[in-house]
Amino acid sequence: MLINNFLLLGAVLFCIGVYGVIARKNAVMVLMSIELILNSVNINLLAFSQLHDNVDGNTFALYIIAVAAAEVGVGLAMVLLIYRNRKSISLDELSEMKG
Amino acid sequence: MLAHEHEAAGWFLEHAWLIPVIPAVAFAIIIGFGKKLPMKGSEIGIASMLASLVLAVGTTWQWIQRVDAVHGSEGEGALARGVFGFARGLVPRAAEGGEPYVEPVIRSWTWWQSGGIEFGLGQHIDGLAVMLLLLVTFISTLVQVFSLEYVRGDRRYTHFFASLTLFSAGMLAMVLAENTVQLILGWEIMGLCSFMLIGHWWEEQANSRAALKAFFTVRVGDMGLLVGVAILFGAFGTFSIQETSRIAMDPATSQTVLLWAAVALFIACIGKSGQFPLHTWLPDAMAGPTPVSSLLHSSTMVVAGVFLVARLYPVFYNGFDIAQNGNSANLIAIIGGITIVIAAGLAFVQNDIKKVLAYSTVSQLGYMMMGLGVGAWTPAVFHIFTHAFFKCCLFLCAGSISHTASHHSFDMKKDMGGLLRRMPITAGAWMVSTLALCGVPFFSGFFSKDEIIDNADHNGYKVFFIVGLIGAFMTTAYMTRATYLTFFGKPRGAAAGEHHHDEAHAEEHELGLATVGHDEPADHTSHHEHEAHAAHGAHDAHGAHDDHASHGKPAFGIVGESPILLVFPLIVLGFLAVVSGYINAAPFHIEKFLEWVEPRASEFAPAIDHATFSWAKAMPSIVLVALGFVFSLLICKAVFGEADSKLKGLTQRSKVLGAGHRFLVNKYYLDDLYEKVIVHGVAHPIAQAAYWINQNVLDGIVNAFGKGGRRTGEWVYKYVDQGAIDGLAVNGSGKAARGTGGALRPLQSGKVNQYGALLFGAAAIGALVLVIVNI
Amino acid sequence: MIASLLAAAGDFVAPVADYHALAPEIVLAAGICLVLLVDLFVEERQRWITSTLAGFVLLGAFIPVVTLAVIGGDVRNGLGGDVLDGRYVIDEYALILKALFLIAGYVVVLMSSDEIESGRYHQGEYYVLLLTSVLGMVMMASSRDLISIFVALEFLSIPAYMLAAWNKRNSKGNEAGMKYYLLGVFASAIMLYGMSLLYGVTGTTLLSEIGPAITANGQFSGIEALAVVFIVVGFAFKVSAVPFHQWAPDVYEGAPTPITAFLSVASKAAGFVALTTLVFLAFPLASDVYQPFIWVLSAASMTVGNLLALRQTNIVRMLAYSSISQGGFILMPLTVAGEAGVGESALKAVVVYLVVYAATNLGAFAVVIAVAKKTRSGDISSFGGLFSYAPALGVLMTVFLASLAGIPPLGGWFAKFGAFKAVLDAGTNWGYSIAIIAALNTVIAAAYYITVMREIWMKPVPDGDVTPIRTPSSIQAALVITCGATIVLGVLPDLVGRFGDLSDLTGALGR
Amino acid sequence: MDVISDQNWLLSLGTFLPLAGVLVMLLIPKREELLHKQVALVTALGTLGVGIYTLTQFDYDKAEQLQFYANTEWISVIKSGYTIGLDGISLPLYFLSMVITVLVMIYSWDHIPSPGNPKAFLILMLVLQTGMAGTFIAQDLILFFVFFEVVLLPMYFMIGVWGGEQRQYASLKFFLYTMFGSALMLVAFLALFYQTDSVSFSIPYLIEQGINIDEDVAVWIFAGMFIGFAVKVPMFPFHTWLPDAHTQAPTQGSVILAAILLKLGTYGFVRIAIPILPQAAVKWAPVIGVLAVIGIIYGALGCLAQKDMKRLIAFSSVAHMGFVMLGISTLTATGINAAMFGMVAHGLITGMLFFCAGSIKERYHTLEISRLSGLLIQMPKLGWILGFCAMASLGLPGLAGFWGEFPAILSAYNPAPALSEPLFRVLMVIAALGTVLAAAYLLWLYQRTAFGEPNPEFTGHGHAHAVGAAGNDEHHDDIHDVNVFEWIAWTPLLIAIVVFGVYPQLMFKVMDPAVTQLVEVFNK
Repeated sequence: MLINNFLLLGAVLFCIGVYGVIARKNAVMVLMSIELILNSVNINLLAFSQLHDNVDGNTFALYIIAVAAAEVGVGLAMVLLIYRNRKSISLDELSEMKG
Repeated sequence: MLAHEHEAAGWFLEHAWLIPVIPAVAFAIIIGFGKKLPMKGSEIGIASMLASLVLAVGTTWQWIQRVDAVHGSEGEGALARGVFGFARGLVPRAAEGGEPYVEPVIRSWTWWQSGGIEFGLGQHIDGLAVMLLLLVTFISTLVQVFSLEYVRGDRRYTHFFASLTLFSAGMLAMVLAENTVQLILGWEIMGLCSFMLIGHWWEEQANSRAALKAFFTVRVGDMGLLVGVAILFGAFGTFSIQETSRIAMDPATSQTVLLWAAVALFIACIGKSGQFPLHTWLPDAMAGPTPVSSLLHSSTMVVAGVFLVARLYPVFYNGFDIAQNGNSANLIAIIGGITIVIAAGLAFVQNDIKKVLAYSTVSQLGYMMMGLGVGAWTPAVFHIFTHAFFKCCLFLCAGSISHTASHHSFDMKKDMGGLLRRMPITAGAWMVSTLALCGVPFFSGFFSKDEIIDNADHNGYKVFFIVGLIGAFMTTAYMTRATYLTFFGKPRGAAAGEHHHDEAHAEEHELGLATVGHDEPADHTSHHEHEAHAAHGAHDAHGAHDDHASHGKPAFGIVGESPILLVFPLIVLGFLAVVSGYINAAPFHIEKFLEWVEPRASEFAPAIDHATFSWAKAMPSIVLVALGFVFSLLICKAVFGEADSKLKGLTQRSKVLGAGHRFLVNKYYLDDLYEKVIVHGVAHPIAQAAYWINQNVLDGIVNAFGKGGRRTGEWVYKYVDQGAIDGLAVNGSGKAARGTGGALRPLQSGKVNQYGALLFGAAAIGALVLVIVNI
Repeated sequence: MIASLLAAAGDFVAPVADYHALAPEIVLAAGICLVLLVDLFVEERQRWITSTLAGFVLLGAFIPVVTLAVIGGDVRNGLGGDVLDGRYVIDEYALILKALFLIAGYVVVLMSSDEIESGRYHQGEYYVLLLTSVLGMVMMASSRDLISIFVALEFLSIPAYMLAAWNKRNSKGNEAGMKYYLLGVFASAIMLYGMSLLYGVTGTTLLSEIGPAITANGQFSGIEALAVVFIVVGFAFKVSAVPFHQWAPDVYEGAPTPITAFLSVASKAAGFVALTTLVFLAFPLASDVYQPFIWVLSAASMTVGNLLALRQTNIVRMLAYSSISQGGFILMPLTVAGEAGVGESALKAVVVYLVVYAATNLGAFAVVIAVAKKTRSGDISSFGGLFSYAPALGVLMTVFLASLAGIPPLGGWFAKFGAFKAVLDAGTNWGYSIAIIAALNTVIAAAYYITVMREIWMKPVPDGDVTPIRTPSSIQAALVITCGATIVLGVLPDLVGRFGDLSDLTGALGR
Repeated sequence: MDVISDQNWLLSLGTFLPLAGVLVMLLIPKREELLHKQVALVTALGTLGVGIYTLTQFDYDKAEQLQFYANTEWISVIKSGYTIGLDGISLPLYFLSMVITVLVMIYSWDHIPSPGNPKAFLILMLVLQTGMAGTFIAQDLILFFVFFEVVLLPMYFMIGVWGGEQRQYASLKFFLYTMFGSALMLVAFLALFYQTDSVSFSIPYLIEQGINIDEDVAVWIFAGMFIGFAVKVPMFPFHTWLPDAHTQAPTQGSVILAAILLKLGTYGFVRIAIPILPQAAVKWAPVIGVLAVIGIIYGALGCLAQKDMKRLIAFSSVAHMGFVMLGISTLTATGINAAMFGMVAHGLITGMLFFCAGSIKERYHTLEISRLSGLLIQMPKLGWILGFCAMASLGLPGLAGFWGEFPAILSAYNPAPALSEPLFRVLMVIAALGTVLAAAYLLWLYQRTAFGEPNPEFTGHGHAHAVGAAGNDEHHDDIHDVNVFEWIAWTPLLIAIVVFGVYPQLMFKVMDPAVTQLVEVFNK
């Protein structure tokens, strides 16, 4: 089967993710968008790993999954923190410091 | 250089360089401990001058021997003939041209060297140098003696003598300069001293301004000196005057270079010798004490310019090729000529006696320049010689008068008159000198000035021949006027013992003698000057008092002769004013001066041929002199004459007496006629016009140079410097930077999404571009 | 697929690791646990123990670094090259940077201890996170593989996110943390995408193999370009190079000052380490791609950073922007790293610059902390008249700022000089142009550093309060270390110059 | 260039000795003001002692060679060594810097400008001394650069902390200008390094190699150095920092600035730019010459516009340095000798003028020319000294100033063979005009301030309309004549002005061989 399908899927996911990061005002949504990007990366890696027939890609993917989990943990904690202080998780309100 | 000369020359010639060194050392001593000495340092000054004088005499003597040795005529008693040339004068003139060139005594020591160029110090002793050495040391000595009395008790007595001494040192150093650099050295030192001396009473704005003006104007000329010397060095590769002369005489030398050098150097002479149009500083410089005027502005400093031309004559001679183009003109002659006339005209409308003398000096310097310009080297230099004595004498007379008679005023109209009987010696000295100045036959001035005029004709400079004659006429005119105002008529103002001058004014106005010099510009300046002198009068007032006391005279009122210290120099100078001419009295075929001073035609000096004297040729000038005298005397009689006093009385009585009234009135009309028609109608407008031009145009230019400089300075500073360079370039860029900084800040919106957008946007664009580029 | 995996897993042999070589990491890891444990048992009054302990952990980790440096040679072989086969390397380049990170960490601990003790913080966790982040950096120094680089990167970043948001109650703190976190993760996601592509093209994650593999098929493909750019972006974000810098000022301002110092020095340095490693090992053949890109980043960073810094009134924010423009200078040598024969001086320039910059910038922050203890304000104007009542601090701040401005004989000048030298060494138009830009920027930079000096020396004390400042001993120690380093490095740059030997670095790859 | 390297420790000692004093003073608490002054003075004197010993040890017959030459490893990474040496060109300036420092120290004894704090002030001065001396001995471009920059900060603070009203603006301007210049200069140095196959930064080596650089490149490299040095000199149009800096700096600062710091630029031209890149120097000489002459006239005009005495003197520096640069631009031995002499002379004279200005300011609390008058009456000695300096400064023969100006003009008539004669002759004439203007503004200044009756405002009678920094009563109380410290500090300068004016050979014989050797390349 063609690798291109996988890559295409990855690219699409990546773009959706990026769009989400840029467009979404809700912190959680942005987090999820980032997860999308990471997953697109995983797809790429696995596909390539298959293509080159070595485990590097798989290993990489495993690491990414693990790290992503940690990241999300931290991220959600932070969202909670902000929600506790501001009763809102809209990113637009996070513009106290500028210039 | 020229080592073989040294054995030949005698001790004095070998050690002539001591002459300037002595006063220089003396200066240091005076500055150092002058104040502690019994006579406040004046003795050191005079002693040094005497020492120099002795050396100078010795040098002269040995030089004359040297010349005679070369020229075969016997050397003993040469000194005697040197000074009293007429003693055994009737020696037939030596054969033309055939005489060999007398090697000057040249010694030079390396002073410092830079990049292979040697700057030396040394002496270049030839006739010209010897003559001036003698002259300067002699005059300086007399002037210092005169000053002993004149500035006694002055608050800066010591400084005064220090400056005088240093001044003489500078002049002497310049006179025997072996190279142009040394010449500049002496030249500039003189400039400095003139600044200090003219501004001696600097408490008064006017004086310090005059000092500033003098120094600055001269300095403008010095620029020419620097450039000229640079050109000469650059082109000839030497500073040595002899070398320069030799190369200048060398036909192979490019004439353009010489021309440029000559022009540049001549600018310096214009500044220094008060030639038109830079002469305006000289009259102002009269703000200085009278001895200063008599030393600087009659016989030494101002002739420096003439000396420079005479010294580097080959450069000018070939630069302007004076010999070749016969009856045409050249820069030196033109400037000289103009100066003669202009200055003489101005001298006619002055009320300040010193200003008359100042302008007369300018005019005489004009003669010297013109003489050099028309190729009459020897007469011109001879004129320096004679002029020094009588002009110095005149100045000292003025000083003696103001010191003793007119209580430190120099206004002839207001504060003098009728001094003939009171100050016989002063008057006598004055008369003699005046006659000499006017060029009356058998007085020294005649022999020099007439020679100049004569040679101008002979060398084919017709125009300048005429100019010379006119000058002679005018000279007599203004000198007669001055003499009359000072010594004849009735005592006025301070001379009559009055302290304040209102009466003088009143008197004149009553008589309607709104005479020359009382119209706007003249009056303005004379008034101005008057303040100046009143002020310094105030300054050494106590000095004046105690010397009056010491001579047991009343402070004011009917005055007698000045104290001996003042009179002695007058006598000496007066005597010389008569006899000094006989060293080179063409009419009697005495041409010692020519023999001793003039360098013979050689590779170092151009051939100068001389007009042979004949009374016929001398006649025009003699006649004109006479005319000038008569003309001027008539006016003076009419305007300021005895009639006035009678008139005064009569007009008072005219109120009661009807008889004779008409007659008096008519008489009065007569005065009126003289006054209005002749003076106002003829002499006055011209003179005034000249004066106006002088004050407003030329002087204006000189001042405008300063003022304009200031203005340009301010403008440049304000707009270019602070505005453009500093404002735009420097501070502007700073502002720009901050501005951009400000413009960039909105980018930092604080919004996460925008940050993200920018982040990815930049990445994407970068990627896109690079992908496209690299595929 | 499973089968293939098993096949790859194949016969497993336990790696024979050289524990001496790994000692720094091991010490740190152990230390982290230790601190965590100790923190459980000490009660409020003895909180200082934790900080001290953390400090000792860092110093302890420093010892093996020294010993490794001393034994020198190729310890990396001892590291069982056949197992890790060059994915994790200890060479002098790595060592000097490990040392840098450890010392920097230690100085940050010194700076923190006082501020953290002053209540309202859980300092146990604070130090644990700090140490963890340092560990990540130490790993980064040795990483020679996409995976290990990525792991190290996250290792040092995630604790940093939390540290940035350390002031829980302070809304600025939250904001700082959130921004840093979101953008950081986003950036690393992009980087990961780039890495995945790179892996796809080259079929390996080992840098030394990626290097030659690029353009293996002759033609340079768009994918490769895309991958290189995205990877560079990931690290450009870390080093806050314009236009990926925007998080920096906000975060620096919001985070506790010691953390700001830590971020602006250590984590930035880590980013540069990764970037340098990649540039020299993985991208030597992609110079056409990364050089122009980094050129733009470098020029933009120094210019924009400077121009914005001119306008700042808050000292920390100003230092943030200044560090951005400094980053531009550090990037400068990399813009020509690919040119023939320049690599050597470029690498040296980067290493020296990192070291000097770390010392200087930490020092500056230390002074800021010390002063802020009295003035309780971050405004530049609060430094007014510092020299009159605290001459020592005033002079020190002057030294650091002057060093940042690159004035001899302080460290900064040699760092900048090295950068200039490297780009001019290339002799290309890119090199000359960047040199000119940099030269102009040094002047602009001087402008705002000088304004601070002016406050210190020439302005009056704002509130007229001239009570001298009591500087805690820990901060004094920090100041001594940094100031000493700044001056010594300026007078004798050779001390660090010899590190960062290119042959040594690339030699690891048998190239 | 062959070298003599016995006693190679001497220069390092002379250069770094002041730092020892600094360390001592750092340990002494701030309030021990007297102690500080003593330590500082002793250090400066010690340094001067070393300097004098150096003078005695210097081999004047080999003045064209580098003496006390030392060359040790310094920064191997960039192939730059600690290379120092002294030859006829650097000796006078090296020694001058020591003398000036001592004199300034003495002057500071009772003239510590507000806001006091002698400790910091004197420490800065000692650091300055090290920087200045170091610049003159450095024979390695990097070393030169480092020392060149070391003087920057101390002077910045000296102006900024102890200066006048606009001190902050002035100091900032000074700093940024110089930064800008030296940045480009550094780039130029590096380019030079690479153009000579990256072997070494040592100046003697580069002088051998520089000639081989391709001309077009050389011209650009020279441009970089030109800007770097021209800012320091300062040449028109890079001069605008100078008036501000000079005017705002405290007296001591102005003196050091005028006497030494400005010379760093001109020295750079003579020591580095011209010998290393003769081919480019020939190309640049006309530009330098023209700018120099513009500077002469421009500075003079600037002076005429000034209302403030100190600012006037500052502008006169621009004019005088114009003469120096003109001399250099002729690329002849005469010209460069004149330039070197001009540097020292200007250092002595203008330094002295600034001393006078400082003392006047201290007594009258103003330097407004329009308000000062009759100094000669209130303070005869100071008045005469001022007049003396004015005369020296306007280039009166027999005083030092003249030997800087006249030979420069002279040399402009015959510039180096490669240069255009007509251009330089025109320059010569304009420069000569400059001497006239110099006379104009200096005499104008002197006549306005020294002559006339004292301004009633300061005589104690005119208190009603007395305005000034200090209360009216101080005005006539603190107007006293030259005091003992001023005498001690000034006499050496005054003597030097006369001595060098009367016997310039003293300096020329030191510089001449080195300079001649330097310009040999232009004569073929």
